[in-house]
Amino acid sequence: MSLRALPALLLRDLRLAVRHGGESLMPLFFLFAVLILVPLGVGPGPNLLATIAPGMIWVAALLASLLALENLFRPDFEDGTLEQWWLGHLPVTGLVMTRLLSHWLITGLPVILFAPLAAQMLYLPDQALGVLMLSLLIGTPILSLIGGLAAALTLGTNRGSVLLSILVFPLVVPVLIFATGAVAAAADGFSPRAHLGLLAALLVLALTLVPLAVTAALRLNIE
Amino acid sequence: MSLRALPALLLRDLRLAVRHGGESLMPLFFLFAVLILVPLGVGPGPNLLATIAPGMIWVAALLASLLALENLFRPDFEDGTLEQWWLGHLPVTGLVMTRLLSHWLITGLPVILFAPLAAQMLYLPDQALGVLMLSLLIGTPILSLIGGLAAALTLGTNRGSVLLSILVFPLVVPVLIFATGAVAAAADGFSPRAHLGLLAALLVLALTLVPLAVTAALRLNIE
Amino acid sequence: MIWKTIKVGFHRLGSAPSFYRFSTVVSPWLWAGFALCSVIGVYYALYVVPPDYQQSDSFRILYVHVPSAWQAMAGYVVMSILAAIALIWRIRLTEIMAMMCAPIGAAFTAICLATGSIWGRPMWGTWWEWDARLTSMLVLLFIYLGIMGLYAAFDDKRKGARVACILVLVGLVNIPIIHFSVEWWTTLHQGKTIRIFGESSMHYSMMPPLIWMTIGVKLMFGAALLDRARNELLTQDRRKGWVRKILSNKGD
Amino acid sequence: MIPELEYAVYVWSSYGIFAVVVAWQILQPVLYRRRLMAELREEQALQSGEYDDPNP
Amino acid sequence: MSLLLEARDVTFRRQGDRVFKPLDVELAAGNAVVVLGPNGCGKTTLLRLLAGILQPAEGAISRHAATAFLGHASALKAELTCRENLEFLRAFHGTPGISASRALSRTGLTGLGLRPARALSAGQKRRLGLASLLVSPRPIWLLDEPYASLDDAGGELVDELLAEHLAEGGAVALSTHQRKPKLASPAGELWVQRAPLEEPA
Amino acid sequence: MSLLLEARDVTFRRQGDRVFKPLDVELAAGNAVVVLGPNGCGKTTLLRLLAGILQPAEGAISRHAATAFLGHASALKAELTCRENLEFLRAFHGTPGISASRALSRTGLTGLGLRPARALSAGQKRRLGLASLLVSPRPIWLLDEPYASLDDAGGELVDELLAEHLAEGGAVALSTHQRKPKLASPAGELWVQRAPLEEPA
Ligand code: HEM
Ligand SMILES: Nc1ncnc2c1ncn2[C@@H]1O[C@H](COP(=O)(O)OP(=O)(O)OP(=O)(O)O)[C@@H](O)[C@H]1O
Ligand SMILES: Nc1ncnc2c1ncn2[C@@H]1O[C@H](COP(=O)(O)OP(=O)(O)OP(=O)(O)O)[C@@H](O)[C@H]1O
Ligand SMILES: [Mg+2]
Ligand SMILES: [Mg+2]
Repeated sequence: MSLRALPALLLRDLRLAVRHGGESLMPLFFLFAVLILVPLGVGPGPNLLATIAPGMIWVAALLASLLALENLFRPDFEDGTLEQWWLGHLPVTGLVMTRLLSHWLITGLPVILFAPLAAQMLYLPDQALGVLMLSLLIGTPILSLIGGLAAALTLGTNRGSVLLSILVFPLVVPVLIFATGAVAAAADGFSPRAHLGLLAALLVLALTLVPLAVTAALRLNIE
Repeated sequence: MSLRALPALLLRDLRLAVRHGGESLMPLFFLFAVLILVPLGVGPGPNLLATIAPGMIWVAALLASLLALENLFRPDFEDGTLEQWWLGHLPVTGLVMTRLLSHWLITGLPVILFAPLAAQMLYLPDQALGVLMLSLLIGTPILSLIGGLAAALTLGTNRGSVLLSILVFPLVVPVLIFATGAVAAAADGFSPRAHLGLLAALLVLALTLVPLAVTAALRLNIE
Repeated sequence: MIWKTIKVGFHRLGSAPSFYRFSTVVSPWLWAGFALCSVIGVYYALYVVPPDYQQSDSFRILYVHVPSAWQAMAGYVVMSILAAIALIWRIRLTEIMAMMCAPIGAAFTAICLATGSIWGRPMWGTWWEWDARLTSMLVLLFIYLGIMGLYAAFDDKRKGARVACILVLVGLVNIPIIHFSVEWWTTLHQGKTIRIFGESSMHYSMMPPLIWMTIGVKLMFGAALLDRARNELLTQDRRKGWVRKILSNKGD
Repeated sequence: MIPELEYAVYVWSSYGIFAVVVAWQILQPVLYRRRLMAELREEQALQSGEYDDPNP
Repeated sequence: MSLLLEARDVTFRRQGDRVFKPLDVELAAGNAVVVLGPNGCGKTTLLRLLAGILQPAEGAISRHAATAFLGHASALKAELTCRENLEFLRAFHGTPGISASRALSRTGLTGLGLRPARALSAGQKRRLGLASLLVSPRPIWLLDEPYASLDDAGGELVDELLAEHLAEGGAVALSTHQRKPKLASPAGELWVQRAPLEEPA
Repeated sequence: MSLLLEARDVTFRRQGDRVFKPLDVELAAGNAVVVLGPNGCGKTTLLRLLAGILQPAEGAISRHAATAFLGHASALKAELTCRENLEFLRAFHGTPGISASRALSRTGLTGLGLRPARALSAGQKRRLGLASLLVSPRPIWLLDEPYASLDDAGGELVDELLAEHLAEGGAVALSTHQRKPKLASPAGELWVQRAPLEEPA
């Protein structure tokens, strides 16, 4: 079982994301849509914007992650690429983790990289920026993991997206609450430790459980 | 050229949306995501919420509309259903308008129907609710029309979603500005006439031009 | 009848090698004309015209702002005409020329937006405001960019050009909106003050540089258009014999 | 030589932007043409009439 | 014999180059034409041109009757059941023919009416495509590789359907590779040839 | 002759019902088996079982070598070029064979390396699928209707590839309808039969 398949898959996924474009720029697009639309709709008061900034940036990250989920396994499922994973000579759980990694690289990372700019534009207080970045760094992989599980579970049904949203939403809300809670605490001068610790625990939990669950779900749905 | 194709198409589109689920619940999902997340991020001060309410509801409508665009023509394009439109015995522009209508029914209408609830939850002043509904009623069809045009134009490219957003976004931002402007005016006790008039003019313009342009764009892209 | 003439004319000129020769000869003259007009225009604009009694010297921005604004819009109209011809008669040359109008028009739109914004700072105290004229001009820039992006996204350039031509024609509705926005809605932006024909509310001494610059910008548009169209033709026909022949004939 | 206008920064930056953008409109076709010609000549030198598959 | 479809000197261009050498096609009532040629020569492109899906770059096509086109993708919605698919197409094309149930049984799909189209085998999908021709009768049939993925019984089914359609005054053009239609009066053959690169004058 | 793949009494169940009557399959090095049966009898299902994509509801399968499976959908990415597709598969399956360029020219796709897979004709797509077998050699080939949509030259190409693969000690199981492989030593035949509905005891 050679591990060379993993970098090959990662490279191809990223190349497809760049080529297809949609996925690779969507997160940034959402971030900027939020950055532009919210002040437009809300009015440009710095105080107002500052209070809603973490929530808005997190909503952008969530939307970006959610949006790319339909494309996480379905195209491969439909064009017969996914069934090639089970021919026996490939490390399937490794492939699953690679795929989830590429999902995070495409949807999570850009939001993290552009978060400082977004924070600036929404007048987020400086002392909260570090915590915002940290919360995104811990939290967005959780989004990718939970979303990946939902995508794998709903692959075989034709009722994909609703079920997917219904599955994802309750799992994701706590992440969002802890993350924005951490940023709000930091902005108000309190310690964000407790919130971030909770987030980190969630991440560890998801990292250990999800890849196996996804593998099993895919295996079942491919039939 | 029989017009019986149009109700048949509309029925099938709605049935697919219900069956597939994703599209039909996405708008509400966004609306409630916004309704739940924004107060979480902002804190539940009625005044603050009231000022951002129209902007938030409109952003939800916009995102819902945008999200469903990738599925407006592409599945039909890929499974060969779309090329059946051009066999010569079907009223293609009528089909296009039917498809756009179903997009609006799926993405615009639910937001309108749930806007009163959302307005209540965000403490929007009562005198602004009517104008909000009116702005949604005039504005969301414009979103569907413009989005449909962008979807049709980008159908043949392999760079679907980014290009689509780039085409849609600048055209849609004015709609958002005028619509939220109208609601803000009403909330402050001024007349929203001017803004709503502008919106209505945009709608009439889009209604006359877009179906023809979409037909032409599809025709070319099908090659 | 007249349509037929246009069609035949385009077809005759539209043969790739003959357009290539035509543009090679004509474009340098257009560039020369542009250089002349703009040198005269800028000299008048900065040295000769007296300061405005209201706006002092800041009004000199007008001589780049207004010609660029006009050309951004005129360029769009030209592009639309070419696009209509391309869609009706499927003449390749007009497809290419229409597509090549977009980057040039976008450049002038950008100049107009940038200079307008710079001018707005001292005059209105703000760089930007969401008023109808400004918004519609920004939309024009995005339409130009959208056309360029759409054209670039197709493997088959002819198909891409025709699809983008549809967008060109749809976007045409924005042009009257830009022009009449100051009359239809109350805006920050100044109303119609300049008339080439009839009574202009602008002082006559301020007119000459505007005219020079306007003509110069138009010549430049034509020159850049010919250059770009020629390049695009070469790119599309790179595998064809006539391009190979040009390659071996000239050292270039 | 350069007039010391009131609002000089605004006026000069406007003219500067104009000059830069126009210069790009002149240069872009020239540069593009040069690159294209080089590419074509290379292609011709390779004498591969078809543009693909160096070693079948 | 009335002419249902007539094409003169048609060809299509991709990226400005002809796909195949210009061709004449005539389909009269009761006539069948087999479109032949190696992979990638342009058979599918020709059939799509004749159907009106593509517009010819050169030449002219006139169709004097309603047209049905069955491509590689059979224009079926994977999420809908076989019956729903057929019922939609029956209403959509405006000329209702036999009922969905009868079309299903005619094409050997009895009992699969409630199955989503996604869960059909390759051959069953092709059969459902054939059924969609029956629920909405149109005189001109343009079929792209109708025999592909079908078993022997399926091939005979296609031949029978063709014979019936021709007997009713319809016309057929179909592309095929391995199996040719076995009909009472042999079908005309049309060879599609790739076009060489052109030079401007 | 070593046994590469062995299946005993395998079948698959959908919604609790057997898809086909339990079967034995043996693939030895140098052996070819043709899987036959009418549409919907379960040929594709059987091949996917043998490949390990599906897990048998009954019986046992043991594979003693790396496996390649080529289905109706050729596992190609429409947005990538032919060459990129092949290069990915070459790296992905971990056993690099001949280069992408040589595979392209071997399958008659010379000159299409830079074309996105989406813009291929039906037969060209199938050929690209065949090329993907060559860039990553694996002893067991499981091919679902490899002849479909191919022209005569394409059919001969498949036969040649099969002969070479068998000569190198590989094994093949393939399903087919119209054309059967023409090989030096005739291939074994395996008829798949639908299972009757079971009644609880
Ligand atoms: C970003 C900001 C601005 C934009 C996008 C903009 C855009 C335009 C456009 C599109 C035109 C041509 C209108 C037509 O002929 O239909 C125009 C003309 C003009 N602009 Fe601006 N402008 C901006 C700022 C300003 C400012 C700050 C001033 C001066 C206070 C100004 C003064 C003028 C004048 C005097 C004309 C000529 C009006 C006429 O046609 O009679 N603009 N501008
Ligand atoms: N979307 C496309 N873009 C560019 N080229 C294409 C596209 N579709 C097909 N082609 C090319 O056009 C030519 C004709 O294709 P077409 O599908 O008509 O062939 P065909 O005769 O049907 O072949 P087959 O027997 O393999 O089905 C082929 O060389 C193919 O590569
Ligand atoms: N996803 C699915 N869900 C339910 N039933 C299915 C599914 N896929 C196939 N079937 C059914 O299982 C049976 C076997 O299908 P399979 O695809 O193996 O047939 P096949 O022998 O390959 O037929 P063909 O010659 O048409 O390709 C068929 O009756 C089919 O309807
Ligand atoms: Mg074909
Ligand atoms: Mg099968």
